[in-house]
Amino acid sequence: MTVESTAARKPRRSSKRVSAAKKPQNPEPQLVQLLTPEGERVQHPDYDIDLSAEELRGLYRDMVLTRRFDAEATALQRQGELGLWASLLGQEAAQIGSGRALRDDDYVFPTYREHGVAWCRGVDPTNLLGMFRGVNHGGWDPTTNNFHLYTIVIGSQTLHATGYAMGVAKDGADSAVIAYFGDGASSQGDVAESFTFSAVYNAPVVFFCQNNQWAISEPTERQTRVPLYQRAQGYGFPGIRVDGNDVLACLAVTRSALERARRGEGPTLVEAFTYRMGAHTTSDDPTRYRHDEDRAAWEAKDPIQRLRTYLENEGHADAEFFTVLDEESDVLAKRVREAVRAMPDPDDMAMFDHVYADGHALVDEERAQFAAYQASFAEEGN
Amino acid sequence: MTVESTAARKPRRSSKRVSAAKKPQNPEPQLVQLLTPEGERVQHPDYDIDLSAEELRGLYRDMVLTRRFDAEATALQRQGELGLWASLLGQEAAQIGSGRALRDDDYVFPTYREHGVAWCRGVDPTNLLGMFRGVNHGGWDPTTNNFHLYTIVIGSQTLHATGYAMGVAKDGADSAVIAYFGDGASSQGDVAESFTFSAVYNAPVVFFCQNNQWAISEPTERQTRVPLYQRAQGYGFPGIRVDGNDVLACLAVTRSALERARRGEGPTLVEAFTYRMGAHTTSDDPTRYRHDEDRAAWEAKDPIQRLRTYLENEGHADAEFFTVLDEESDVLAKRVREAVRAMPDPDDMAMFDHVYADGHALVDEERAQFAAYQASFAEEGN
Amino acid sequence: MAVQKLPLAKALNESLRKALETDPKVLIMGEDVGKLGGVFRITDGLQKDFGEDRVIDTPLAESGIVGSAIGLALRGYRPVVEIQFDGFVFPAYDQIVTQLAKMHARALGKIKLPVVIRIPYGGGIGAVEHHSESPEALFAHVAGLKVVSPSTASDAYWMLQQAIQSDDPVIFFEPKRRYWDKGEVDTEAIPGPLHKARVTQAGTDVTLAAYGPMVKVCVEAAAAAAEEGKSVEVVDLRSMSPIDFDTIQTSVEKTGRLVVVHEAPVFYGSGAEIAARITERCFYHLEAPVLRVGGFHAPYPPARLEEEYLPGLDRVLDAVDRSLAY
Amino acid sequence: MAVQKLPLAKALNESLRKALETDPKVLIMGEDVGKLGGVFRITDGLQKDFGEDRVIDTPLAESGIVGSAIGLALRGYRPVVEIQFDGFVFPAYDQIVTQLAKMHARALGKIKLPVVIRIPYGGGIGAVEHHSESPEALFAHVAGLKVVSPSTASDAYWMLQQAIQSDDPVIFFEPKRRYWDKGEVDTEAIPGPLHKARVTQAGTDVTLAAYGPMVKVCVEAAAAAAEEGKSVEVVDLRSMSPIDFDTIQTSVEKTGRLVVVHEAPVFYGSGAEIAARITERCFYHLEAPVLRVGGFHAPYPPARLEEEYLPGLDRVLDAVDRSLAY
Ligand SMILES: Cc1ncc(C[n+]2csc(CCOP(=O)(O)OP(=O)(O)O)c2C)c(N)n1
Ligand SMILES: Cc1ncc(C[n+]2csc(CCOP(=O)(O)OP(=O)(O)O)c2C)c(N)n1
Ligand SMILES: [Mg+2]
Ligand SMILES: [Mg+2]
Repeated sequence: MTVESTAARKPRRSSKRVSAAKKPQNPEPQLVQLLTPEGERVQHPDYDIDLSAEELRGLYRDMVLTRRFDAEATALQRQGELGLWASLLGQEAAQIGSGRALRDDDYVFPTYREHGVAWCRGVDPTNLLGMFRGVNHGGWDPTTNNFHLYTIVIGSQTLHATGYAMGVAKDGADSAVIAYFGDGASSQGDVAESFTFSAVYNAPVVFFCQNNQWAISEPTERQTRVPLYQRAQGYGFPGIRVDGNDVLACLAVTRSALERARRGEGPTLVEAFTYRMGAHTTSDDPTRYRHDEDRAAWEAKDPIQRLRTYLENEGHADAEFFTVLDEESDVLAKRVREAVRAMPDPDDMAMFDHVYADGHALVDEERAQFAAYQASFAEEGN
Repeated sequence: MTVESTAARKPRRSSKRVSAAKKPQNPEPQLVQLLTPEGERVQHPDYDIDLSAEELRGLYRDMVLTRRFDAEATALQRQGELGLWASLLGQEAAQIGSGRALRDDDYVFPTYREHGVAWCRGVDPTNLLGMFRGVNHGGWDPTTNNFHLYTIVIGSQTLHATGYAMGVAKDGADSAVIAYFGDGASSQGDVAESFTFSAVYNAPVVFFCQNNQWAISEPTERQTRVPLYQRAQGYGFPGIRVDGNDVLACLAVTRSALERARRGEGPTLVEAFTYRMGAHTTSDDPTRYRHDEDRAAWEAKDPIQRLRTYLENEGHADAEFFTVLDEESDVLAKRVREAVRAMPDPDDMAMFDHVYADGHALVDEERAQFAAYQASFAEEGN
Repeated sequence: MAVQKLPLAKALNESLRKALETDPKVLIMGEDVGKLGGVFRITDGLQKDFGEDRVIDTPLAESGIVGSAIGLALRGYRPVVEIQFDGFVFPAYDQIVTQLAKMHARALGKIKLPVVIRIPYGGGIGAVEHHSESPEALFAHVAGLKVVSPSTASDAYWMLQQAIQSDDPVIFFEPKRRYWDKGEVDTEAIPGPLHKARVTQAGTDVTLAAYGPMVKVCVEAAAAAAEEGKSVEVVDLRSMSPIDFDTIQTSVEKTGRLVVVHEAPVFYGSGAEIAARITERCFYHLEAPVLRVGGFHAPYPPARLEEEYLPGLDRVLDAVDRSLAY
Repeated sequence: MAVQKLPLAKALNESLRKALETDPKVLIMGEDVGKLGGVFRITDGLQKDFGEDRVIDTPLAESGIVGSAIGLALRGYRPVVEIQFDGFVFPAYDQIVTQLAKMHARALGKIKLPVVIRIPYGGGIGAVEHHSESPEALFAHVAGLKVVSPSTASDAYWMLQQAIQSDDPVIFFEPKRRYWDKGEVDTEAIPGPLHKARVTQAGTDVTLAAYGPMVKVCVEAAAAAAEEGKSVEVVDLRSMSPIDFDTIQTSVEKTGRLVVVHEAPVFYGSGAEIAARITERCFYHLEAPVLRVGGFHAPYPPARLEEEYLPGLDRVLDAVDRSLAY
């Protein structure tokens, strides 16, 4: 089954509230694109989207605030407030586009870089910083926003997503599940097994691969010799490559994949083709392994700039909108900064908490011993 | 890249020493077949083979002797001489066809069922029985016949084969490597990782999947919803499905894949579509999960019978050939029976041998302690 | 009738049946658990009665099985996973150690992982490689997991019930060579705590501590020793994480001597943990060092050697004698 | 110049360089080991000098890395595999335990598996989850593997040479928080045996046994104790499988007291094995039970808690005092 034939089944909405695409000019036919790097709306035979000016401004706002939050986090790491930060710079469209395609009852399994998706889910950005500051391993309740904790071991979460989706299907719900992973992760056996399980059980899950072309220092050629979206076909479900810097295309393609899942047609692999503009994390030094030219070429494809051009050209946003948004960004940054600085260290005893739900004799014993040991210093006045 | 385009590059040999195919009549276009269940030679646009009568008789002999050996092993298990046996009944063509495509310098990584391939490699059949009798975990030197030990943990050996093939390429040799695995194994993450590694490093390895349609009690639908040969494409190398009960097609397709590997064009996945005629092992009871009708349908596709029909129809073998072969079978069976019965139990102390190549203080200590402990009974006259 | 005499395997089967009946969220997952009923028939008849939706034949991929079970648990299910043999749990080890064990803590308690992983373990059935191992220490070392093993049909029934009811991940090691041993099961009993050891046999001279398949050997050893006038106490540990050190301590304070017996290799095995901790707790009570009887530091040998490899009656008695000789 | 003062990380780098120079069959494999030189720069410059064919960036799949390394070893190569962090070794655990460890024995000695798996391990660097673990016991329990860990730059250099030369699979645990500690390395020395412990510091009252990152802490503890008039002997074990019990025994026969220190959780950790065996060997010499200082039975905590979690000077001294109090 090809992607195209599947997508074709999707009812097409013909009314365009916002300006229709000017002319098709997709340089790579495999790549779904609705907004060119130059900010021009183009059409795709199988995917379209129909958004109000307000919705478009909303996507723009999401991307800008996410980027600003991300930059602030990077700065906080430089200032020593965080131990580490994994920036999403350049991947805002992939994350906001896919994140905004989700319904509240859908469930998200992120990697460690999905700050934009977290934003869409309503997770307070400061909560994301706890693990990078070293005060916890995950600072939010996954069930509140249906947004699972960040998973660090590469690829593991794709199986959790698959199992969760199997559960959704068992429940007879029409929710969908989305699993994020990277181009590097595509090599992990767990990801392959999640393809097998989801296909065999026809689980309502969307595999969203952000191919940012790097796994730390390794280019995608170290993981595959064909485009990653093609991986899905051999497992019996569609794969589709979308311009990961085009928020409209990411939204449209993810929405279509989610609808497919809801209809009981099983998994889809979406490969969002994008670029990691920054270092892998703040610990990384990309000058050792990649050239500045690549980065420069991708700067021209910036996801935020192209939507801004479009908004401005079409008159969907006025100067005030951008000014207000700048202020809003500053407020967000300030709030995050202050919240992180105020974030208390956990209590020493916290390491004994939640090791088990039903308790464990040894943990109790060790907690008591450690408390007594700590207390002995207090007594000595140390 | 499709299988067809690759195969087409192979120089075609036009001289047919033996009868040419009569008429193309392949029921399933995806399935490479050169000899129908009725024993008729058919042509395939991309694969052909050109064998002398002697070679054809050789393949027939291999299959018959393998089957006889296998039957004898099953009998020996029933008689209590073996703890377990994994019969290859029905898979003789897949194993002899692929096994006879190999050169001496090629290297084989089998599962636990490749008795026919072992036969082709010149491994003494009685050596295969040691592990099933419980006297060792592998009774042959893998380097003598370039035939690795049986691997029981499903799928693991596909990675060993990949690594070995990477080594072959590093050495600049034009040998190839073949990894056997089953339809069930196709779900293991290790198999997927071996696809990734072999594709990325362009390793000269052929993945030979015997899809016998069952993984113990689970039909192939529990592992995949599309034919398994298609799995390869998403990893960037060709996959091809061959009639696994057609020894000529298995030989032709494997040979072509091996040549591709030798030419430095990387891995190929061959799916030999066949049927496990017996139980999974002698411990298994297939009546619990599958119907006799299926088996009956596959009996009509028997790999040995179809070649016999062809040999007889074409006059490539006379009655004497079959009589002599029957006698040879009896001799083989007798030799195996006697060898197994004579197979000594290992020495008690053998369990301490070869745990390490360079020794280990604890093993030495435990060996000495156990020897002293054993000796204490001798002293007591126990 | 509440009290039945059942083989251990059947007790497990009945326990799974009860769990499926009682809680619609309980699922059975694994290779061949459906029509075949598992290679040991522990899930026999369950798919027939509860359907493919609750008793699920999985693809042949252990990481996938445990990983998807985690996802199902996050969705509110209580998966009971079968690993076909001890030696095949390792492809799932990463999911067990890095995800299943740690996710509750990672989420600061906000999510629970009620997943049971059943593993038939141990030797003595004449099997080929990878079918006879005892990897319990590799799980007990990992915080976040609980590790138990029943030795009787009754414990098999009840401990599995309790494991399924537990909100923590439990690695449930089944003594496969005792599957066919019969014992009385009272399905209306009120079971004791899951992680409490039991004094199976009272004695005064030496304590034998064991779990799973070795309990029977120890009980037999106690009987043999009794004939020689030695009074041996046998403690069935039942749980390898947590370990009920109090019960062992009480016994050792009485006997002054302890021998720990397990099939797993001695080196870094559970006997080491017990020896270390009991020595600390009972330093002034011990008349002899804690001795350990177990597997050698070697791969589990081919079947024709397993009788020598496995700790049997004689090796246990030898250790009892050595302990008493101090 | 044969004697240089090098950071431990650089000593490893030099050792790998030497191995690549000396033996054309030596290969380096792992994630980011090429241009980046590894996240800790242990392989810095090696790909540049020895080429992509010998220093191999691999796909992001640890099972694949170890599994293909096994295949390369079967072809006659000597792969030195880098696992990026301790917590990421588990996807490879199956290949390590069921294949790498057992294949030599399975083949009755006919094939050899000279594979080294380098794992930066332990905490103290303020990292996120899975980057600070000490899983050595999970390997040492497995027959067929050797497990070592250097504590100094010199040992790093020489033990890695020896591990690569060994025909057995060696799990080589690198104390990542000591990577930047400098020490003298004599590249022309004749090293002692790989699996022999070393008395780092002589003493008479208590023995401290440790390895890898905790040796430094123990040496500091010995110095602090000396100020209080306590004479502490420190044994650097260097090898966790095999363990050089003779050296520990000799020390304990002198001091009568032993404290084992490691970062890994105490429960089922290497301290348990050492306590059990040394108690057996030195039953009449021990004035106090063997005490253990190590990690708690909890997942490695977030960075802001690691100072409390990790056994530091005070906890070691506390154990020394408790031992002496017997
Ligand atoms: C199993 C495992 N191995 C190694 C790592 C170390 N590591 C963290 S991120 C990363 C690269 C991931 O690349 P990709 O999947 O492309 O995601 P990206 O970071 O580009 O978003 C690696 C190797 C890990 N976290 N888990
Ligand atoms: C990792 C692992 N899991 C489970 C098993 C138990 N097991 C042995 S054979 C088998 C089925 C294999 O099916 P398939 O790959 O189709 O090969 P076939 O037996 O049909 O030749 C299973 C589940 C195993 N050997 N290894
Ligand atoms: Mg990436
Ligand atoms: Mg099969």
